Amino acid sequence: MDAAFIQFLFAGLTEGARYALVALGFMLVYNASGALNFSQGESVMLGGMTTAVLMQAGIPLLPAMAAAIAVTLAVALLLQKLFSRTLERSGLLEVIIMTVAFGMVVRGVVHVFWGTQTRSVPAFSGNDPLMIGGATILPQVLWVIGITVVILLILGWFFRYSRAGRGFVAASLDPETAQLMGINVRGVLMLAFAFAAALGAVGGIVTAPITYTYYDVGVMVGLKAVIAAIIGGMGSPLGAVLGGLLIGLGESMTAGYLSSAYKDAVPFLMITLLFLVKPNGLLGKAPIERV
Amino acid sequence: MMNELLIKPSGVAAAPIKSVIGQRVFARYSLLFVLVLALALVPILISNSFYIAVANLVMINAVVAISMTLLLGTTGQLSLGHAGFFAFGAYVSAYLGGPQGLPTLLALALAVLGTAVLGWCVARLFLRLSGYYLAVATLGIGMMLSIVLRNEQHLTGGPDGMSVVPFGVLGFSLQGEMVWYFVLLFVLVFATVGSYNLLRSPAGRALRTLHDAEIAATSVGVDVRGYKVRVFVLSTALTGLMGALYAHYAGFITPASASFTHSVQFVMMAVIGGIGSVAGAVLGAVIVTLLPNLLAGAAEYEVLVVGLILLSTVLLLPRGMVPTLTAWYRGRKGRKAS
Amino acid sequence: MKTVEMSVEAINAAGGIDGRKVEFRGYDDESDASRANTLVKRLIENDKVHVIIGCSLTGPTMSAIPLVERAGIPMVSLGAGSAIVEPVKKFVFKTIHTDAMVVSRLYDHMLGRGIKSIGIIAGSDAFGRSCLSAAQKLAPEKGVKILRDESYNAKDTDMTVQLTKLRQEPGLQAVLNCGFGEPAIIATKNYKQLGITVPHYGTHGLASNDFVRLAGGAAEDMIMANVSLLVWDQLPTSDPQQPVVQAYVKAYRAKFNEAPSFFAGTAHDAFFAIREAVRRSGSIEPAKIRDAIEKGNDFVGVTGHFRMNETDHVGLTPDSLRIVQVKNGRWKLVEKE
Amino acid sequence: MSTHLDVAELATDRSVNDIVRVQGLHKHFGGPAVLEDVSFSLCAGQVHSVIGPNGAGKTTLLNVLSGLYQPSAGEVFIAGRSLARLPPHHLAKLGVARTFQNLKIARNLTIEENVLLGAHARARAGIWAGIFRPPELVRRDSDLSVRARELLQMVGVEVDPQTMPDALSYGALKRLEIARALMAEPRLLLLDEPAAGLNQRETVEIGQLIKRLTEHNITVVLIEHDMKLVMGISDQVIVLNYGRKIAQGTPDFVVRDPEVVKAYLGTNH
Repeated sequence: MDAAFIQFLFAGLTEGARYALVALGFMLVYNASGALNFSQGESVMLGGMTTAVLMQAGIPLLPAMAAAIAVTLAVALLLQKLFSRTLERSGLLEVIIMTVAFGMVVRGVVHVFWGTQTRSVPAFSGNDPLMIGGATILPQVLWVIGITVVILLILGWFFRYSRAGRGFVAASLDPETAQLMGINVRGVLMLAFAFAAALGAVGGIVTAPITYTYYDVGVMVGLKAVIAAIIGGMGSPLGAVLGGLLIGLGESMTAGYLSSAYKDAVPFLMITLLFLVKPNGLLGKAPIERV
Repeated sequence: MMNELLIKPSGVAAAPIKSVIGQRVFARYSLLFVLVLALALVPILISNSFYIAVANLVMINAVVAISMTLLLGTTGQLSLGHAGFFAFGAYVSAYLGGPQGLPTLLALALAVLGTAVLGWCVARLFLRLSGYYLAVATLGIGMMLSIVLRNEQHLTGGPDGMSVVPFGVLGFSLQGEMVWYFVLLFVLVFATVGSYNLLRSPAGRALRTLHDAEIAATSVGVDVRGYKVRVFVLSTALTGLMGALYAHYAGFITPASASFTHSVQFVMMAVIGGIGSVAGAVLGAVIVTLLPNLLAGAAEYEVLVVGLILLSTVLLLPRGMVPTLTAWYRGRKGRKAS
Repeated sequence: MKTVEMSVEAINAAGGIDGRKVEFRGYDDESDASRANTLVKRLIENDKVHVIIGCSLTGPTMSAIPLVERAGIPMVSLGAGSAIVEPVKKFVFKTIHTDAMVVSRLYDHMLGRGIKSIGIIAGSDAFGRSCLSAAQKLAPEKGVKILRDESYNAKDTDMTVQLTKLRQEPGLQAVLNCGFGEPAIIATKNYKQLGITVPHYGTHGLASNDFVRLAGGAAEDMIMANVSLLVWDQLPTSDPQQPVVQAYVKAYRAKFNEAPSFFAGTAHDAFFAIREAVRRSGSIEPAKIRDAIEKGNDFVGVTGHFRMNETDHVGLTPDSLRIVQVKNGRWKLVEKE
Repeated sequence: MSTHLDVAELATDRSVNDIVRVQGLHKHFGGPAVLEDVSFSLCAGQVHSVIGPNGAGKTTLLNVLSGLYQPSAGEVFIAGRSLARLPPHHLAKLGVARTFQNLKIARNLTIEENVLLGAHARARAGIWAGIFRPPELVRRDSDLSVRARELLQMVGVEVDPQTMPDALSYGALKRLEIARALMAEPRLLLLDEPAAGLNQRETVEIGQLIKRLTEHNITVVLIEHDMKLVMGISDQVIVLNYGRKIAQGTPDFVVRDPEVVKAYLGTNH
């Protein structure tokens, strides 16, 4: 492997990790409700922005992070209330529109209070690059990849072994039966929103030192992550991670070997092609049509 | 045959039914006629051509919103990429009428045709996808179009955009807000009457059934997929037409016209006024177009205000403004009558 | 916008231009061309302005040009793109160096240091594209060779890939960064991170204090061409611009308690040019103002020494651009080489 | 109006006696077979009921007959035409109409429009015609709308046809579906549990209605749990159990069949 390739690889993994975290959020909410939260990307923005603003006010990293996650959680729980209400009273279409509108409101509030300027969060452990296989990597990149892996392990453990996690899986597979068995389906949706928000916020915070943060940083991340979730097969956690990484790598390799100008088109091209051959995503199952 | 066999034809009942329909149609058209007349007088009464310019923008957006309503309000297909089709129409007409030197009328026609063909391809490929998948597929198409527009500088002028030649018909060039006002008013009236007709025609009934009773539609012989494709093509072609008209009217277009935000704005227009209601689409276009102008002095509040309006519409008036108001009005009238 | 407000207040407080109070209407086009188009219509038709300052970006300016040309209202743009004034449009002026001037100035500096082969990384937005094409056009004239150009998008968060490709070019002597905003900052960070040692050049799009602050140490040693505003306290007293710039910065500081950006400086000059034109023509008729801006405008502004004429609606020369370099997190004026 | 006449001609033509012919029909959804080797013929102009315990495959059979499902194996002919590879919306042209067990009503159409939908094949339903609204479309549509109101009266839905179906009771919605199916002027009418959720009086009325339809050469295939209704109006009964046909014949004959008693009636008693 030559140094350039390793450089592209790490660039792709860093971006991919962020998409994967947000894609997981999409997938959790989808599994719990059958609907998509199109404002998922805003959790990335909220996490990063709140941390940056608090740190500029002199608060150290860890408390700032905790506060940022708390803020994102609070917003997500508010959204969850509106989400459930819309889903029950209206339908999937209205949910899409509602969440798009909610995202605008969140962006709007941040815009009004914190302005449009770019903010930065200092790197967790300095800016001196490390040399790996001839490529130069920022230590923050390792933080991003490391934290993503840890989060994935925790999630994996939670869904497989913990009681709450199993209830979650059961409820998403068959809500009615789960309800009969005494699982609180509403609680499951709340849990999904909380997890999704925390994932996005953490994603936003750890990547902020690399990517900076501003009031509409979440839009593009959200769009690409929803594509990642669909590419992976909506509803599959592994698929969401895979989709996120594929998009990240696809973008960096395209920029590296083909054309940097068309890099942004990669996820959209990927999903278009995928829809033609495998409409249910890589790891998704075809729904059985019943009349 | 069945008529006579199954039950005795009630000639007495049939006649009044017909005349009731006739009256209602007349009442509707006369209202429309008065409205159009009033709108036609507007530019004569208002001399400030900035207001006319805003009205022109409203009308362009209103027709796109109607095209969105035809899609969203009938079959329930959500397109998050309509700005892409708008920009496609705009750029094709601008390119063919400008650098290629075609007569603008021909350029416009080709732009509409081109958008229709593009819409047809998208529809054929993705309409079997429903719900989110269609929304995401159209989103992807729109995004790719906007990236291409930004990067193919030799064709599109790149991110700076390109200037567009004025629209000329028979050696007469359409310039000035006033002229465009009447052109756009004509297009808007045509689109409104046409979609209003369509929605209550047999084809419209079939289309509206696809929203939540596809299987019932199939069972009475509706070619579900065929109708979905046709209405998608109709909607994209109309959007492409408005894009092309906008390009010639504004004299300048940029890739921002294909952006995701712009697509969301089109959806908002169709939703705020009332999904499926033509009048609602027009009202939605009025609100969404006027807001930024009202907030021009406080642009930082714009995203927030627009978001709040959309959010509260979905939450508080789930059927949108016009249908909710009509229902309320009817209810009141009903109560009064009883 | 703050600058214009400030100048308007100052002028009205001093009795206006020839006794005429200046009225001011400002709107934010949010860098969106179609929004700008509507707002300019509003200024012309609704607010009935006599003259327009703006827009501050090339794209929005371009979208407004057909309107002002038709209406015959002079517009002084703050957009950098050469396309605004090339070819010359009757009613369109600008008070900022074209990107071609900036690039030309930077090329001169490079050649002075023996740099002949460069790579370019440019944003895919209007600014980056315009700068890139100016650089490509000027290169053969100046004898500079562009080995490779790469681009990034407005929302990109990682440019190591593009920079790696530039670094791989054999014989690379310098990199020119044609961009502004967040992505350009990230590119600067990535530049340091990749340990690229050849000199890093930037355009005036980057020359702001915010940029240095956000890029942290990564901006160190970066070389740019910019107006004197950034190094206002380092100008020698012999410099004709020195008093103008100092007066402006001090006034701005006193009012807003922050340093003006170079955009603010161009707005100041735009206002100044108009004020002078009104004073000289003694009229507020748009056509007369236009003629007066075009003819006989000869003044030292914050941005440089303006001499506009029929064929030149900018009136600036590359000379008024200063080569500055980031040293210890501050802008340092590089002495004439 | 041409299809109208064709139907009339065919229906009076006694040479096409078996309107439905099913041969060796299998259907599965990836798992165990829901229908297995089902064969039968249905005589035109009669009421045929399909009965069987829950999960016997009745609704699946109806879905195959109405073209919504393709058979996994075997063939189905309606009026001599094979349904293989026939798109489901073509069935209406063959004169097949149906109702649904769990209502399929378009909630965003008025009651009248829901009925009018049944005449889709006869209406001018082109998009262009819809937009330009030629006088011929207006005329034909107002004729259809007179007919729709008559049918609504006939099935006993007596509210303002301009209102939305939300206003209707469950029983009325069932009858609305029947009106919609009749609007198609079918020769084969498939009814999926039309009496479910209806009260005693309504059930009797539905029975009378169904019986009257056969007088005009409409063949009815009825899925119903109300045995009294089935036995009262059926000419022929087909009994399904676990996806297999276990008996076919007159109601009296079927009731006496030992296998039917064991499999179906036996479980009930």
